[in-house]
Amino acid sequence: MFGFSPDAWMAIELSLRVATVGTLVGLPVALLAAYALARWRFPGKIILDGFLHLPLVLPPVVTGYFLLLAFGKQGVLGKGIYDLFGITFSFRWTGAALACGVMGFPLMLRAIRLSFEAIDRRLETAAGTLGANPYWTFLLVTLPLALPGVLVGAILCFAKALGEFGATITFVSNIPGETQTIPSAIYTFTQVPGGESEALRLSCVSIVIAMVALILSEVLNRRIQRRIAVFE
Amino acid sequence: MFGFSPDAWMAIELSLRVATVGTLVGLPVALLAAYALARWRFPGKIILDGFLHLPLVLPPVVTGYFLLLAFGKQGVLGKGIYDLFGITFSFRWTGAALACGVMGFPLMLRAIRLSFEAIDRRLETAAGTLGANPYWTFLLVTLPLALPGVLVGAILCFAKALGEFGATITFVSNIPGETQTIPSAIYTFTQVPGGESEALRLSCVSIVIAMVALILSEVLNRRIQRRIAVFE
Amino acid sequence: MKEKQSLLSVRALQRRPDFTLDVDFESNSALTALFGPSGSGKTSILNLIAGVQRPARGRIVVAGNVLTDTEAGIFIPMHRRRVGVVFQDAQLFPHLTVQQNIKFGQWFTRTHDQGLPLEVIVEVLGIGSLMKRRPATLSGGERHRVALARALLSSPRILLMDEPLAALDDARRSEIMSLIERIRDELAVPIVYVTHNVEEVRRLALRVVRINAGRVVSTGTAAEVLGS
Amino acid sequence: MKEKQSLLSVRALQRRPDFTLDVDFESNSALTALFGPSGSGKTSILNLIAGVQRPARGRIVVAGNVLTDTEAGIFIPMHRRRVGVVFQDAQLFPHLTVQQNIKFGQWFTRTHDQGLPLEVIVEVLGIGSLMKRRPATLSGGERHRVALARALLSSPRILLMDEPLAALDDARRSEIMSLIERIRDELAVPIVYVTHNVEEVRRLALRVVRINAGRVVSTGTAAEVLGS
Amino acid sequence: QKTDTTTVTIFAAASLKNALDGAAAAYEKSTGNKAVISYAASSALAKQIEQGAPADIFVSADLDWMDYVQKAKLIKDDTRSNLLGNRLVLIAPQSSTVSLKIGKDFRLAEALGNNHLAMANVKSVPAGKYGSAALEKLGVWSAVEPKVAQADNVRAALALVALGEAPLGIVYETDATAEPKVKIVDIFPEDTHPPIIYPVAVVGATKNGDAAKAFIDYLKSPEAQAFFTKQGFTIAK
Ligand SMILES: Nc1ncnc2c1ncn2[C@@H]1O[C@H](COP(=O)(O)OP(=O)(O)OP(=O)(O)O)[C@@H](O)[C@H]1O
Ligand SMILES: Nc1ncnc2c1ncn2[C@@H]1O[C@H](COP(=O)(O)OP(=O)(O)OP(=O)(O)O)[C@@H](O)[C@H]1O
Ligand code: MOO
Ligand SMILES: [Mg+2]
Ligand SMILES: [Mg+2]
Repeated sequence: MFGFSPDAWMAIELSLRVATVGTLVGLPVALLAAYALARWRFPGKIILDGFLHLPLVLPPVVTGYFLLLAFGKQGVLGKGIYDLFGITFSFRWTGAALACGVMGFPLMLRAIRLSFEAIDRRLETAAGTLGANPYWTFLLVTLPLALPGVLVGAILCFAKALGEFGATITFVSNIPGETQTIPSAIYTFTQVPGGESEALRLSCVSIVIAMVALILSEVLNRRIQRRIAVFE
Repeated sequence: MFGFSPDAWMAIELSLRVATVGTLVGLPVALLAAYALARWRFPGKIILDGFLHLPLVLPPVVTGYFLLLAFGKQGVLGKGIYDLFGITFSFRWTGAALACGVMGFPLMLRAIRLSFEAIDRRLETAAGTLGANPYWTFLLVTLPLALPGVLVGAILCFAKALGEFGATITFVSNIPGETQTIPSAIYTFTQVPGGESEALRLSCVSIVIAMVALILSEVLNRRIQRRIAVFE
Repeated sequence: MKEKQSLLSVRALQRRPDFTLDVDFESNSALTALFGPSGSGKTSILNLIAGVQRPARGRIVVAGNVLTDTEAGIFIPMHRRRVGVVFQDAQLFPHLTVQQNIKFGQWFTRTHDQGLPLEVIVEVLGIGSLMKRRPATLSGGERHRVALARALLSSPRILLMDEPLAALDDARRSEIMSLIERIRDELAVPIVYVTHNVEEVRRLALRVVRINAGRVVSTGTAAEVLGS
Repeated sequence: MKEKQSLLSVRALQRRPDFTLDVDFESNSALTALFGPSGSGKTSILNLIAGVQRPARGRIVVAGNVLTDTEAGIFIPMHRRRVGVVFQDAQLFPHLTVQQNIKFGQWFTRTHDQGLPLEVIVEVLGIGSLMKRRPATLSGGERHRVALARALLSSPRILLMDEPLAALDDARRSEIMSLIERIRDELAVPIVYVTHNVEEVRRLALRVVRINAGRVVSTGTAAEVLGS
Repeated sequence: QKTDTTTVTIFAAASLKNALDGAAAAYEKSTGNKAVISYAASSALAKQIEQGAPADIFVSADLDWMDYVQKAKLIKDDTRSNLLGNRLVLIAPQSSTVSLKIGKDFRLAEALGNNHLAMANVKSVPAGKYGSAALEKLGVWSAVEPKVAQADNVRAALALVALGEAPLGIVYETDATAEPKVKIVDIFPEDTHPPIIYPVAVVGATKNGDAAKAFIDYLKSPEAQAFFTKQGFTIAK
């Protein structure tokens, strides 16, 4: 179909999976971190904040190399997580999802945090006086009001995950069917004579996927906006 | 000083310049685009929206290649801009700034747009009844209220620009003193056996710069938040 | 576009899911009160006069200036109507100090034909000590007083006040009513005054338009409309 | 922590840049009115009782429950105080419908010991037709009525009402006052009622605490405090 | 032939893709085994092997990274051999009229004028290292060095010339012949730079030692070598 090779199809399927899993798994972490950074005061806050921006600041290959060191077979975290959950990252699609999630994380975090900070805290107070403890208040008031930001964060992370290449290829290499995402496949095509057209076709697939995600998010966003509009 | 080679110092100086210029030049464009996407309805809006996300979705090298096609010596836009403003991008630091700005643009755009969408539009109405035309309303009400988002957008773009590598090296290559930014220098080191320690030292410089920018933005943000807090 | 006719003439139809506003009234008085129960459409009428909203059909003329005329395709944008609106919920700019808030309108008026000087308004409203503060730190009543000052100082050609005194105590309310009387009698600025307070209507209104469920029920002097 | 003493006892000191609240009063009445001019500190007192804020020094006891005691280090968090607050500016949840807003408090009360059924409250407040709407589409007075319903339906142990009727017309105001009288007389829920309206004080308040510039000026029956 | 299929995982330098994909497909067909190839920069692959990547075979684009993994005792020394060779060429855009003969002190710097010479990174990418070594040996490096635009890899350098950004560039012959928008100005004599060699070896930690060895043997068969020579590679001795 569309004349893509089986390898290319695998890359497309994999990229979708990796971007989706990376985004969805990162989302709760981003929510927690964004809430902590927006609302709490604690020592080392600025350090944590800076740390969470690292994937943005460092060249992707460096991030990928750190991931390789930390989550590889011999890596401290890699071992620990394997012992605890039985998940291996090294040279698995899970590792690609981790890399993409990590690279998109700061974008998601920032968008969500921005929305948390923009919320009228008197509404949280009102929920409190009505008997909602902080958890319920978060769930019933803060989170719904921050939904536009959560959505933007998720879409940014998803898009970034679709395009992420440097960290992924450095961390989990470029194994067709296992860790070869669309960008890795594109890269491979650009490295040989005559590969440009195939690279371009694959780029178009990425664009289409991203467009669909974007349109979905816009539709959702419009609904949300209509709901929480203070005025119309 | 700190034992960096002259080349490394040049890269540091250049990265600072490139990230700053890329962010500052992109900012007004991002403001306009964010406002248009947040407030106006026009045909092709979703296409524009998708287009502006492309640098996120495409692998950086592909973006770099498109920049080369468009803004290179033979590129349509490159020629036009040279004729109009006398600016060349190809193999110049201006090209690196363009690449970094383009790569950071979607991040900046999204954060700003999110803030625009969160503004209570009744305040803009109030400004209108007091005689402020839409431009003044934007300047005196919308923009100040969106300042936290503008700040977040700028810092995201700046951080991304500090870390951007793929598009930059593809577009303007890696000329020490002219287009060799910190990430390009780091990348070079990671490609030679035993270059890790030097790569790490340069990474730390990026981290320090980003941390300083981040702390500045947090301080600024706290001031703004205090000003526009609806409740305290 | 000047027409010799009443000071204020409003004819408007606006449909909402559960509510239809369909009003037609004129007034030649310096202060016209819109009087009616909660949800009857008073704020909606002010929004139409201010140009915040566009009626489905209608025509709004103030002092001979056609502000809205759906048939003729006229709709003057709100920033060129020079209306001073006191919103029902204040709508102060949270990022500006009280002083910056009340001076906001002045930045856009070339002619400073405002009759009452800032000092007098600030004095009567009792907001002199709040000038450096930001809206977030004001009490409910203080916020409404600042909103009133902001509208009065914008050199308006018409004043639209939406329950401006509802949040205030009797003493302050009485003082401000005197101020409004002065504006009514000394300045050539027509006032549309929304209230559900009978006392305010009796004291201030030269003409009362009684609204109910989106329609004009009766118009006349306070005594005529309210009974005496 | 139960103490045999008055129904409501408030002693609190709170300093702000331009304003110091320093009050000490008790009341054994089912409805206590806080009466005073704009900016005198009424809302601040409610916030302290509700636990929205913590006083610099003070002790707040409701029906024998110590809610705040700075010396003893006691500060019950607001969600465990079971206070029903009618905020001065409504504070409805914009993402929820009117129905979801007024039922919000019920999700957190195990015991549905609320005396007045939802139907009665909705009926008296006249918000039955608004149930599916969102706050953004409500008029000013409608918003306040929904806020009132929300507080009444949260099964509170104490009701704190901040000018609940200021935005309403006389007819509606009178009906709601009857409702408040019923709550005052039939249910064992003490009410603290902020107002600057003399008529409301006379009709509702069994005890009046008069506030000025952050201090208690006098306490007593309506007749004692206001003169007759 | 075995009945159950074995999968051989090859970590190979990205520039080998076309040639290796063809050979691997033929190998799969003739043996029924599977060959999975991960293409990336030699540096990344070497470091991944160091971190326990599930590779059976490593094909590097130069000797340095193979030496690196060998020093770290990550490959089976006796399986290491040289697989392919390549040649280095000076290229110009197809429309260019430049004519240069590569030789001692040839006038490369003058031919460039104010423009740039596109090369792969001279410190890190093999093609760049070979190119700078050659120019050094020919005595023109110091004059040319300030005019060098170093790309991320050979393909990017090629693109710079193909798009007319740079009037001259140094790339592999394999890349130049396949790109219609450039032409070869001259070929660098072999004695001007270290031999261009793609070494291959079986990774020490492999669980498929035999299949891996068999695959390498297949790569050296005339049948496989036809794929390499078709792409312009030379067969290493
Ligand atoms: N955006 C909207 N969508 C649907 N209905 C609306 C909208 N805005 C207002 N309404 C309805 O229109 C009616 C009139 O509203 P309006 O704000 O004009 O009332 P009002 O007379 O100012 O009342 P109040 O004294 O309570 O402020 C109300 O019933 C209200 O519910
Ligand atoms: N965050 C704050 N910072 C500084 N001053 C404040 C702050 N909040 C309130 N105040 C001041 O405290 C005083 C009391 O405020 P409060 O809201 O309790 O008044 P109130 O009696 O409820 O008045 P109103 O009837 O106008 O609502 C006011 O003068 C107000 O300006
Ligand atoms: O940020 Mo990158 O340059 O996606 O690999
Ligand atoms: Mg109204
Ligand atoms: Mg108050």
